[in-house]
Amino acid sequence: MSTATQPNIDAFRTETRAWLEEHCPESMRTPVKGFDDYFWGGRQPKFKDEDQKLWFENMKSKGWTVPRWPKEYGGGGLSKAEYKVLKEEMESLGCRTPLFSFGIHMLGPALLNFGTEEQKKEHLTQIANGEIWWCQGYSEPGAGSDLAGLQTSAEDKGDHYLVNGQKVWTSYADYADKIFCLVRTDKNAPKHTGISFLLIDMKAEGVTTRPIKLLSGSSPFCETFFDNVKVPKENLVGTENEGWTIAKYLLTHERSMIGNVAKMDKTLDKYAVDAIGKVNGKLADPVNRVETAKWLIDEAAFNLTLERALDEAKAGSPPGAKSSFFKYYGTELNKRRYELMMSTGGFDNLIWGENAEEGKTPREFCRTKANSIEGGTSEVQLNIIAKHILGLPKS
Amino acid sequence: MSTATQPNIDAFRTETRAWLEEHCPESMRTPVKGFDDYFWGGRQPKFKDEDQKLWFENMKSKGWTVPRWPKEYGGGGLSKAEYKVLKEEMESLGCRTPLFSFGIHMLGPALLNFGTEEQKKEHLTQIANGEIWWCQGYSEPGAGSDLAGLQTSAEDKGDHYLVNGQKVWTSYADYADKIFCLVRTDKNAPKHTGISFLLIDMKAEGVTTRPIKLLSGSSPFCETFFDNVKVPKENLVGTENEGWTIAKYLLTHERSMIGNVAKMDKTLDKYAVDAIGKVNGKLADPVNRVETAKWLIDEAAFNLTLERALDEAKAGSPPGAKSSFFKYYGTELNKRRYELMMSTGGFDNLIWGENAEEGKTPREFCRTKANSIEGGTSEVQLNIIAKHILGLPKS
Amino acid sequence: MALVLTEEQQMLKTSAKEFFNGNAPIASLRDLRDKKSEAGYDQLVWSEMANMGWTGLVFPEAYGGLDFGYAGLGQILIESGKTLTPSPLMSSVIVSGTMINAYGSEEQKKTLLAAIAAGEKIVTLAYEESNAHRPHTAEASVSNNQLSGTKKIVLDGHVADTFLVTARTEKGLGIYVIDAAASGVSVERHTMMDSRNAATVTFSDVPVLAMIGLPGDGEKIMDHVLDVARICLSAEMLGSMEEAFERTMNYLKERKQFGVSIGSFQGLQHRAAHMFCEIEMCKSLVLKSLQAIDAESDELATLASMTKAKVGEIAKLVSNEGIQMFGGIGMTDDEEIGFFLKRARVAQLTYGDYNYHIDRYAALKSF
Amino acid sequence: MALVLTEEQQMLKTSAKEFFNGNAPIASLRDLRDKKSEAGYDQLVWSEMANMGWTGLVFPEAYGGLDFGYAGLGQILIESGKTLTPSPLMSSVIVSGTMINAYGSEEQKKTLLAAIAAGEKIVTLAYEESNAHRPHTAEASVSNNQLSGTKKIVLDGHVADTFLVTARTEKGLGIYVIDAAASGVSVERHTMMDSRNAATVTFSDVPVLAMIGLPGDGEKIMDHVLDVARICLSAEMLGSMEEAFERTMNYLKERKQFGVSIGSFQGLQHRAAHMFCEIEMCKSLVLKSLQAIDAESDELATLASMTKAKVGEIAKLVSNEGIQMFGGIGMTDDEEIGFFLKRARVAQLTYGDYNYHIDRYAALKSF
Repeated sequence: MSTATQPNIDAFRTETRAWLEEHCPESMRTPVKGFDDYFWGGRQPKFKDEDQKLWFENMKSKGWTVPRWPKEYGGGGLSKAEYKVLKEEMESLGCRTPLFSFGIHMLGPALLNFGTEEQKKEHLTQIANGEIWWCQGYSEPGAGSDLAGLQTSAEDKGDHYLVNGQKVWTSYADYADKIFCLVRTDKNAPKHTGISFLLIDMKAEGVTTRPIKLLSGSSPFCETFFDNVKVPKENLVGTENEGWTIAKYLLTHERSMIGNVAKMDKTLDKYAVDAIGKVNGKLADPVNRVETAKWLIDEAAFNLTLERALDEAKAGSPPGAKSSFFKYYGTELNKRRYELMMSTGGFDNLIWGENAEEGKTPREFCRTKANSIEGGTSEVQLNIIAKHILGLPKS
Repeated sequence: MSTATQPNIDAFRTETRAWLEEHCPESMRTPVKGFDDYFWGGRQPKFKDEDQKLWFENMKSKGWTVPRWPKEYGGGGLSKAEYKVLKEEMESLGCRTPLFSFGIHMLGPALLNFGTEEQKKEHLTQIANGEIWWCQGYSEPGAGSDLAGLQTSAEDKGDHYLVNGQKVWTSYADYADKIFCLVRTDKNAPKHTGISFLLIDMKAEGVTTRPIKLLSGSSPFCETFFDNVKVPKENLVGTENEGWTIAKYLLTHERSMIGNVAKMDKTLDKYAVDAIGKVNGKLADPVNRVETAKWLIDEAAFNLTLERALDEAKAGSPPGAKSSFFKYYGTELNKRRYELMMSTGGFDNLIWGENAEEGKTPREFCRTKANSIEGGTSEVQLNIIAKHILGLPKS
Repeated sequence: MALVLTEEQQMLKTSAKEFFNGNAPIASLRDLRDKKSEAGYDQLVWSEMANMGWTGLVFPEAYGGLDFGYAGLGQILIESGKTLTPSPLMSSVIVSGTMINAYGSEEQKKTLLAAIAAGEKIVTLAYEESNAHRPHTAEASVSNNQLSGTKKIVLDGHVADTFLVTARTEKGLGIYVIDAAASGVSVERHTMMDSRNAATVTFSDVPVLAMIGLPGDGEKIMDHVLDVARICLSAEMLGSMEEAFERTMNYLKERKQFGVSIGSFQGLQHRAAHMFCEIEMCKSLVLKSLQAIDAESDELATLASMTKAKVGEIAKLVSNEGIQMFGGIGMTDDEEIGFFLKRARVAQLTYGDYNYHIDRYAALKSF
Repeated sequence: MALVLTEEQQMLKTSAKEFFNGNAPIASLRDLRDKKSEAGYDQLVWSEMANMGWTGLVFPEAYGGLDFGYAGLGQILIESGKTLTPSPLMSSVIVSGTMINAYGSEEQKKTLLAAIAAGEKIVTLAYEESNAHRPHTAEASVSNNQLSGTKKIVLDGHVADTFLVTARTEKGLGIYVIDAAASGVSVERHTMMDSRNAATVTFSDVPVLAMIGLPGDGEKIMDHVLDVARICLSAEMLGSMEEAFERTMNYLKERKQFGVSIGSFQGLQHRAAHMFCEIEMCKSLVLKSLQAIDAESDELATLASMTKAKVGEIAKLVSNEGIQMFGGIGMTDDEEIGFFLKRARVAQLTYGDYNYHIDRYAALKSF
């Protein structure tokens, strides 16, 4: 990769800004609102409008759908410093991300680290170009927190694996072209050592999906079933039976992405004042007032702690198991926020209606209950903190 | 034992009341205030005054220091119905309990169930007559919740045991004449099966005690040390190595006695109003107001639940593991009360001073922290509830 | 009174349990929801309930009732809470029936109460106007014997035959009887998060048929009737939390992770044991409060607020823990545990939430 | 400003840690208590602290200070919190010193502040009159330049050389300088539950030496100075909870029951992990707030209330869990964990407790 000196970086910034100014359509500089506003790529790409397409094509031509990937795989080949500049300039103009994809953030790193040259050439390029929509197949109904307890089997049939089993929580599996999966290739080995990392075409015979309806209504999640699916041997990533190494690598990557408490349009105190009103200058519901104050203080403390961790990282302190701590505290905080909003919002928040627009808050409330389950339950995070930060002995 | 018919019972009530009226001095009909007001018996009995002595002697003459015990062991030989009458009549006159003793409530039941005829004759009679002050030696520094993990050893030396080890939380061991102990008589057996129940004279050579000071100040608790103490073989109660059966019997007996939330002179809302005052008819501290309301509701719910359990028991439903539930909830409730009182009472409750009168509330507050430790920790109670009531599997 | 059920109450509880399990399990609620049932409840189940006398259970025999008492009715509610069965029992029988029985004229009892007791008419109280529970205020008013105003969260409002409507008068709150079919009544049905129904009802110069009590009696009447409703709803919520807890405990025993039942993890065991204790507290409060209705206790208001507050709090705890302990599967619509979460939130806000009753309790105790 | 310590602050923290561990461990506090020390703190330790410049750390060089900033002083407080070291740092340096530095006259700075900074004089603020924290009200008053009134919970009042005393004036609160040796001053020393000292001080027509600010400035001055004090005390409390937590974790690893370390029980592990997270929150709030003092931030009041509320709450949690997890041994006076419980309760009530600051925070945020 190139190393950039300061004058080079300044030049890069000027160029980049000029390029973005010229190539990013005005409508692509507004915040995304719904699922429609995201471009996901795939064999049958769906663009919402011409601007979206143009923006994607422009960025693709620079390799900037995946700015840090090497140019030979369709990437931008940017250095860390250049990438930082690109992000800053896009942010300052409000440019949308041109391509959303689990391929970029989840499969890509695995292939870059563990893939063969052929696999990188083929798959990374397709991801960079938005040609394949990938989905993820880790979880199984019988293996929740115990991810390594997975049972989907891939039997060695000489030139191919025969895959049988079921995956769950496969986001957008009903749209995706391909799935990257953890499968069991050795039933007799200890559970962490018989797992392999496999790429499977969703159009292959024997693959079916079924969308999952949640408490909160429809969801991007699916169940995905494999019934005697033949998968070519070359679709194995890394070494057979050593897929757990890849899984662990990706899970660490994933966990650090969650736990932020989303900023809302309205702070909780404003929400409460609007919904409940004041008496003598104080929120009319004294119990709610205390709970709201407590929540706001915790939110501020949490955001300061994120900031501190970032500053500590800059100063050279490794993040360690802190991602578990942010995951735990952040998701519990978000659940508390919605619990409070349900209490604050009163009767209006009880109306569910027939579509997600009408019952927005109660549906979001229901959805938050999964925050402390998905991506590792709160209990799993607490176990990790107890063992890896506090050094308490295994139970 | 005698069985009493209704006319007999009515006659017994009349007699009893008349006897009490005649034999209970006026000063023994007032509530006890401090440690001094209790008569504990012992080799060097200490009476506070003549009235206390007279009342004790009168009751002893009837065998009513232990009304339900057989007459041959110095008891009153009363039937269940007669005992109920005696209790009611004493309560209605406000008569004090004439003799306090761990011998009555803790050792007595063990001897009645597991003692030899000789042991009953000797020890029960001495207890009934207030001649021996007994203390209890179960806990050890290394064995808290894991009572059966005790290490104090009693080595078989033919005609005697040689006892070595240490007991802790032995209440009034510095006053007591004798101690009933759990000791290990077989080091190689599984931990529950090598335990025996032994009676040891505190004056024996090699027994020493040291009072324990608590957070809250001085306490009735002591540490008791055994250094090559010779204990005659006839002091073994029950069968050698089967002492755990006796311990379990006594512990069940003990646990059901605790968990009540003591009634206080002032309800918590009155305490808060007096300490904090009101603004616009409401407690001036809005946070405290909510906490106080929550506590009072929980207190009422707890007392109603005790009442319900009693009513259910009367209706034939067995109490089962419910004692654990009352122990857990009641002690946590009491801790919360004092935590609230510390918050409510403000600066005055910070003053500790030099004697227990001055710093009454903060000392009591400190003392409540032990509520959820002694008599089985809250964690142990929760384990029991999880396993024995909810049927959750062993961890 | 002993805090145990009488033999008759126990028998009633047993038959209610059998009835709801057999005729109205949670699958029925799902069905009503998915088929967008017009009534919002199973009318066959409702007429069966009427046939068994449950709609008239607490009313005098003179008006077709059985004079059996609220402690008995409470057992039916507990059992209906376990199956989350929707019906107009709360809106029509408990709220409107109790109000007319206690404060209605002889004429109103002979007609309206008798029809409620027979399950023939659905009568519902329309009183909330803001987003929070405010039973003592109304902007709605009556002039020239015609009522105007808008009422929110009117339970079963879209199927009601008659409304009891609060309106302000010069003397305070008044309660007016209004025919749902009268001109000027417009009903907007809302499906709530628990799949039950509440309506926004707008009255525009709607002729008043009669009053319950006199102008200015409204506050007193509302307090008493709502206290009964709070206790009865708490009974239903208790049933729901008992069932949700039992299902969660069963799941903890069945579900295996890392080669063992997740119920063997001490972290979950301690939380489960704590919940058990809290549910026991709720049971005692509910039973005591139900008995207090029958005993016409002076403590009714205090007990109602204590019970609704505590039960509301624990209903939230138990339904949240249910989802968390079920994990991913609990988040799916296919698994029934989520229905308890949704119902708990609606019930918790109905007739005053936790915050309202904590505040009211303190006020009743003068602090 | 980055939420990390500068190199200088880190060095100061390290030497403070060494100093307190070496010179003032908890055993010293026990000794002061058991020997009923007249001063209530170790005067040798105090003069060492002065020699190292800590008593003048935050003040201008012109008055003998080092101008180092409160974020640095906070590190000393954190470390002194770990050893529970009593000293007049809070009463004399942080409260009185800050007040005189910010609002005193040049004359007062040259004399009083310089003496405080040198550790030569102990000056303490006397302002509480009721049982709860009420910094804006005073019954004490001044007439003919003589002050009368009674002040409670005057920290280190029995060893103070000079009192700063709040009194009401026609224009609002005023703050008066009073010589402790003046006639009419009577001091009743109280030993508090944390073995530190506070006094009830009665002033009967005591001549006033001077004022800090003008009559009516008192509220503003008190707000600012107490906010600094709240943040600094929170730093000390943070140190205490870090130490109590670390001791508890060590005990969990050492103590064996049922043949295993009790730290292997998941029920305790989850509670420990939760506490860890809460302590991290406190660390961030304390550091941010300390930096805000130095930055003269507009958010000082909000940050002070947030920090004192949160730290107070978690100090209670951690000290309670400490005792519970230590079990029986934790209840004995021999074991030091109980000292943290007692200190937490005193610190939590000083300069406004959790309830006060939750309410104040909401008021500052206008809700």
